[in-house]
Amino acid sequence: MSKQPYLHIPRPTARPGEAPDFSYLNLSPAGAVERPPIDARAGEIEYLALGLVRVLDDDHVAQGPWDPNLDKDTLVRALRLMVLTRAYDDRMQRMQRQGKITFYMQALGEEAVSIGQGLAFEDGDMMFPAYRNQGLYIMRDTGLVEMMCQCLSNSRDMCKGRQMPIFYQNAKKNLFTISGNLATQYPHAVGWAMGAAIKGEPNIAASWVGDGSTAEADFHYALTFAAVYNAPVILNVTNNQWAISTFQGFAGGDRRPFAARGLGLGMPGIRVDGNDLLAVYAATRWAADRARNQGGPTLIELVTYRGGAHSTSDDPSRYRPKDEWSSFPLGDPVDRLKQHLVKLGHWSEEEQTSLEEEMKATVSEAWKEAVSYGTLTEPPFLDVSLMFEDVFAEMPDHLARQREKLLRMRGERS
Amino acid sequence: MSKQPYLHIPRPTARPGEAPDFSYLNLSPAGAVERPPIDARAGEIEYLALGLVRVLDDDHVAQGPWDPNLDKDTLVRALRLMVLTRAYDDRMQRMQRQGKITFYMQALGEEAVSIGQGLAFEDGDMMFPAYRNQGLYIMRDTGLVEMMCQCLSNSRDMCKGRQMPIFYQNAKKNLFTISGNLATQYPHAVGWAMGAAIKGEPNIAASWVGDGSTAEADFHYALTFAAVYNAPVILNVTNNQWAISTFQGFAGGDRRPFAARGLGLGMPGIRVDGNDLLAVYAATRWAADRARNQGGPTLIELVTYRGGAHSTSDDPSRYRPKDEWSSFPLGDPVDRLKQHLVKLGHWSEEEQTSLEEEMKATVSEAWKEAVSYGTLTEPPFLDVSLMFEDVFAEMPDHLARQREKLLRMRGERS
Amino acid sequence: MIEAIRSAHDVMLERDPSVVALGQDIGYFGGVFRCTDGLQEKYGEHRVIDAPIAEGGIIGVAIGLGVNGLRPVAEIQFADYIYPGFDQIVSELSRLRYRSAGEFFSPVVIRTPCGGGIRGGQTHSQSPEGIFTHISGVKTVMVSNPYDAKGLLISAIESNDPIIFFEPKRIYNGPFDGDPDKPAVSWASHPRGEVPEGYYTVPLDKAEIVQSGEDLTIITYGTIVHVAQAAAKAAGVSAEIIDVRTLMPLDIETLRESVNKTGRCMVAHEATRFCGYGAELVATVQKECFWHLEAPISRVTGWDTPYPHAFEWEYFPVQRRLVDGIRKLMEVA
Amino acid sequence: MIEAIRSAHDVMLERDPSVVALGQDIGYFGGVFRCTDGLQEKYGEHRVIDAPIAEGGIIGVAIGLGVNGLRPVAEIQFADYIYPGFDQIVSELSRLRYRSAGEFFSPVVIRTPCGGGIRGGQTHSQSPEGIFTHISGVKTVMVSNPYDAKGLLISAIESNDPIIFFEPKRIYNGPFDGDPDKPAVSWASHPRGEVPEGYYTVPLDKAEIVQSGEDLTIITYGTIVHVAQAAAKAAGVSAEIIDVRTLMPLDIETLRESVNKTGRCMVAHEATRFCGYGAELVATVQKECFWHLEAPISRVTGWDTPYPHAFEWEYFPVQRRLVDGIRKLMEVA
Ligand SMILES: Cc1ncc(C[n+]2csc(CCOP(=O)(O)OP(=O)(O)O)c2C)c(N)n1
Ligand SMILES: Cc1ncc(C[n+]2csc(CCOP(=O)(O)OP(=O)(O)O)c2C)c(N)n1
Ligand SMILES: [Mg+2]
Ligand SMILES: [Mg+2]
Repeated sequence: MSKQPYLHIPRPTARPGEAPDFSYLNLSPAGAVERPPIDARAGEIEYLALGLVRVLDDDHVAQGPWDPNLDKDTLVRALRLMVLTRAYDDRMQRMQRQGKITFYMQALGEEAVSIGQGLAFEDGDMMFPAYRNQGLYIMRDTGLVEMMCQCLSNSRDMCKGRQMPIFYQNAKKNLFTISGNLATQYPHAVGWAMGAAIKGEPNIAASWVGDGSTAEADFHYALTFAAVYNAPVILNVTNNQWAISTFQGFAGGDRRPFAARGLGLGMPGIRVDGNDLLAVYAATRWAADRARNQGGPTLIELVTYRGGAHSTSDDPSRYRPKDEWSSFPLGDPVDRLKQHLVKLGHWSEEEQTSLEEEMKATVSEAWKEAVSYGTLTEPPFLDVSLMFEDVFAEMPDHLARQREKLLRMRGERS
Repeated sequence: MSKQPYLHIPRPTARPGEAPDFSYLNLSPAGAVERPPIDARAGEIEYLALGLVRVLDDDHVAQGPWDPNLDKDTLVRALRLMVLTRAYDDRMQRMQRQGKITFYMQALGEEAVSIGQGLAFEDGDMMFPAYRNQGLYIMRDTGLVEMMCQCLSNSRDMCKGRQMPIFYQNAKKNLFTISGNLATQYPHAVGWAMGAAIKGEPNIAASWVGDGSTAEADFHYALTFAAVYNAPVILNVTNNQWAISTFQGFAGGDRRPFAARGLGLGMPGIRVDGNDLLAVYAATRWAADRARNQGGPTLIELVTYRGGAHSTSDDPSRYRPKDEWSSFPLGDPVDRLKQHLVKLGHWSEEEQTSLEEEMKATVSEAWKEAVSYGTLTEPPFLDVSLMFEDVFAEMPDHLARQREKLLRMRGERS
Repeated sequence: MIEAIRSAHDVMLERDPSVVALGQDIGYFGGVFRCTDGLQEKYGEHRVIDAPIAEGGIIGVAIGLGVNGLRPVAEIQFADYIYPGFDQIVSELSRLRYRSAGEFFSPVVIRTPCGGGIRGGQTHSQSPEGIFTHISGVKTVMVSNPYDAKGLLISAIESNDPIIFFEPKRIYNGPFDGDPDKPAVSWASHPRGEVPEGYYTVPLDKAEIVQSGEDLTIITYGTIVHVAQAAAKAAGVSAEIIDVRTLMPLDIETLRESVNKTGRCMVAHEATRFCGYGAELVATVQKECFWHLEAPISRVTGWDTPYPHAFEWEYFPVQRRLVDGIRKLMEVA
Repeated sequence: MIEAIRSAHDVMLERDPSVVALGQDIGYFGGVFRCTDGLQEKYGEHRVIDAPIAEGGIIGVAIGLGVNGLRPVAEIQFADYIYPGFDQIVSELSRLRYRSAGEFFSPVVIRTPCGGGIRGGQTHSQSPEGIFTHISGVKTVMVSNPYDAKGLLISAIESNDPIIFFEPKRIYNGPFDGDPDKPAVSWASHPRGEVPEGYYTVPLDKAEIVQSGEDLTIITYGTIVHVAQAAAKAAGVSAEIIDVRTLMPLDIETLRESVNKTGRCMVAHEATRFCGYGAELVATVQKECFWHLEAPISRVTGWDTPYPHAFEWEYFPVQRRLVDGIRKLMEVA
């Protein structure tokens, strides 16, 4: 016995007032990580969890075996969707500040996750998103107005007033309802995927959690069941370095990448540059193809950075350097894709400026329409008796009586 | 898309009526696995989780770098404790069959786990056992009579009648109370170890779960917290191949060893021949030394076989070949240690026979004494008012009233 | 009752290809209580699925199966082990339909053996129904006989609402009249012990008047239904005994009518008393029947302690305790 | 009330080196509600510990810390997120002392903000106290003002029993009289808003008569204490208002005396009604005070639905609903 007992407490590399320091991030150069065939054995591809799959190099040129060779239209579509997501976030964040909505969460800096991954799935694949995956709802055409109405809890709210802002759903487009409880959607995705396999249907499922949420039980359950039944599911960890005020080390991220969490169960992991849309797309596509061919589950870690506050209730300047994001070595996903398109000769700064204007206008227009359906304080309002519906498939007597009571008290029934 | 979607359901290699088949077990020869220094970096010793640390070879000779070089006295002590555990189990199992106790669980075939590991700890180290670790209670001198009285729920029951048989505790000897809920003790051990580190005390903690129990949330919590805080704790998985009727594949064991479960968190794992007392001791000692020197947690998988039924409520002939145990390639831990001692010239078959007789007699004697303190059906009984004590530190009014009521009804109070 | 539950599975697995069962040891082995015996062999390992030992995972995965159009019947091996799945039940299963305004739901049935009387000690004896009946969005059932068990389980599997389905393990093999000294009896001679072979249902929103009477009303469910019948007989009173069956939603009408008639009411259950389900029964009855009550509503329940192994029969609301309760209630002038 | 809670931590971290706090974001950041602001800086990162996002892990590890002689104060960021830790609370924390006949126990306090009224929607508004009060072996507290919050939290930390400590977040920054249209007020002018600096305790087994009265008794706790006071005033009745404070064990004497005096009783809480804590209050009071009751005991509570974002004030038992309830109760002849 020699060393003094001592409890290790993880510490981020920089706190407010200190210089940002991302030296802890293990980066591979673009193109450096091999791309195995989709039927490679799990034991042979552990390197995918430890390196960093990147396609775009520092000069914004696509490199190496993971280059998905997307055509111009797809690349431009991706850029448009990312810019739209950012414009939407920006507007909603400001609307919260103005008191029009009660709460908001941006995906600032993480847009390539939802858009890049979303593009890699088939329409029939079922998504179980986390709260920072608004991009998935946007790209599957949920409609900005519908999404805004949800945030407004107004007369057209898809949730009928029952959820806080940002907890969208879209059953028609195979987008599950978002939960306020972290990670609970993970086993749902595995169960859904098991169901598809039981029924012999070719669709796969995907779900997302944040780095911090990997500590929850549902993360473990999902990985275990996915591995045991070889379920056709993609489980994603959006590692944006922070979980409110705690950095990813509090979920064990400073010892081993999150992508490695399934290795002990024989589940392949891929660690991807989450701000490189091409890499995100390519890794997801690889995992999707694998899942569709009885290859089972894959855990994908998307290395990115939470550019904004955790939510409108948060103040990150209390716990991290103000300029941390601008030092993040993987940059800004929107900017990187734009630069790539420019490099390819498909795009210009002018086009970018007008795209941003266009998206801003689109969002503004949608907002105008959305508020015309009411806000929490301006009519038209949702019918209050909706409060008692959908607790069960049919309303039991006790709820009908409670509804009567409330309506009577409000003078809406005699 | 080529392959037909299909849900994989794990299947054991043999069912009743089929020939046992342990080809799935990945075995290293004795002495084959390297022994790293205790301060080796986690990333450099992943091989420990994948191989199989063995010391005793097929000729019962100790081999290789893990040989702990235990002296004769220690080896004989270990043998005595294993034989005693087996004799105790045998008697209690029969007493259950005769209706003297309501339930029992044997550790048949797994005795080297508790005894081999138990020998590797210091007295001040805190144990958080599972229900098949009776050997730990035996070796830390809980007293057979005390243990039997617990199983009998009699007037001397350490639990005051509150637990089913086998749920022992022994605070004085640093043995935690066993829970009926699987795996719940795992985070307790981590918390206890964190507490020791916070206080600057040199003791470490250890806990055990079965292969099947690794699927529980508490397994994940424990590994996560242990890794994040680098807690001085040893987390053990007793892989006895079965969890009631489901084989270890239903916990993901047919893809990767359980010892590998922490690798994705940067926690070293050691896979050990659980029926080789020398290997069990050596691996545990290595992990304990590491933990005591700020090396943090280790996950140890003990590969063994559940020789008996899951419990007295179980009938394994319904789900596994009757002769599976006798084909288990790692043999019987008692026999192997005996053979080793014989090989060393320290022991003989005659001594073994008389040891077995002696232990049987010891157990018989203890049983006679234990039943003299009553059984569930024979006095002396525990005072029924004990039912209302220890719910809280002091009895609140409502429990005092309930106690009064019961006693009044039983005519014990006026 | 085991055979009735097995039969309900069998009928539904046969009728509806979307029904799947999952749980620990329920597949090849047929369940530790044998409630799914032979069903994996009959329907295949994709319909009757052995699961990892992870209650939260079983329920979480069942939700996902349900969202994908299947009808999962999940077994939790003992009600005492349902707690690791509590978050998935409360935060997800019970809330999906509401929070998504009906776009999503998952018709999961969670079956689990509950209650004591089998020397299971504190971790194999609990009756946690009162925790679930407080959760909006999930229905809770506790059965008391084979006929109901099968009919209610079929209704539960067909329901589009999530349901927690409690099976008192003490009466798996026969009714229990609350006298532990008497020899065990089988279901054979019980009027509800006989179970029709095929498909039938028992409604999920109706209490059952097990026997009608004039002197007092005993409201109960599960094992205690049988204890109450024996106790009423022993006490020599004309008791109206109500088996609540579906605890949430509660069939208030049946309770109200009965207590308004008898003027006296005793509530009995095996679970601990404080904040147990009985508290809601009392609160409801006192509100609905206040002007008819001739005595305070009394409760006979398990004590507010864990279920102790040695004192099983001192803990359990045995016949004698119910008789005592009935006498006291009848004494009130 | 935030400052009161912070101060209770501060006092106890100072007095007793075995006290440690742990929870998500409570360390460097000082907690999302700032209840531990500055304490990590003052006492070090081994005393005020940031934890992974794993409620079950936090509670499980806290139990282990407690078994090793520490006094852990665990924060669950929102009561809505306590469910993943439910198994550790029910099966371990509450049962350790009992099952080991007193050889082991773990004096964990679990603090958690509860209740609605801050537009938190269904996952930041729940009041799950009724689930915990049913569990034998754990005590449950809900505070209603800064003075009590500090005194009760200190008592809880000193107690050798495990305690679930609910803090209604709506009144973190000031009392709330149940009229959402009025501007928010601070604690400054409230008689219990002032908190003494150092160590003091409030007992863990006594309800508090907040105001005495003659016409009826209102039994409540948490935020609704303030709503009840305003409602009684608005209804122009002389109400005796009881703040239960410690929900389990319940101070029955105080309730009995009051209701026997007034003859009328209303129970009010924010949680859903069915099988909520109010059911136990009703059941207890009807039993204890039956012969003095002039009207059925009524309950004013949250509805039996999840807490909807848009209808927050239709769900919440607002002043108007309590006034209505009081009037109806007084009308009964
Ligand atoms: C079960 C549960 N515990 C705690 C919270 C409170 N909470 C909301 S977001 C959050 C941080 C999540 O961090 P991470 O998983 O990294 O996701 P990110 O916000 O970075 O996208 C916490 C603790 C919650 N919503 N649910
Ligand atoms: C939380 C919980 N779930 C289920 C059970 C029922 N059960 C008791 S032992 C057991 C199997 C455990 O298998 P394993 O972990 O491999 O341990 P072993 O019995 O093989 O030693 C099960 C499912 C339980 N006791 N606790
Ligand atoms: Mg994050
Ligand atoms: Mg096992």
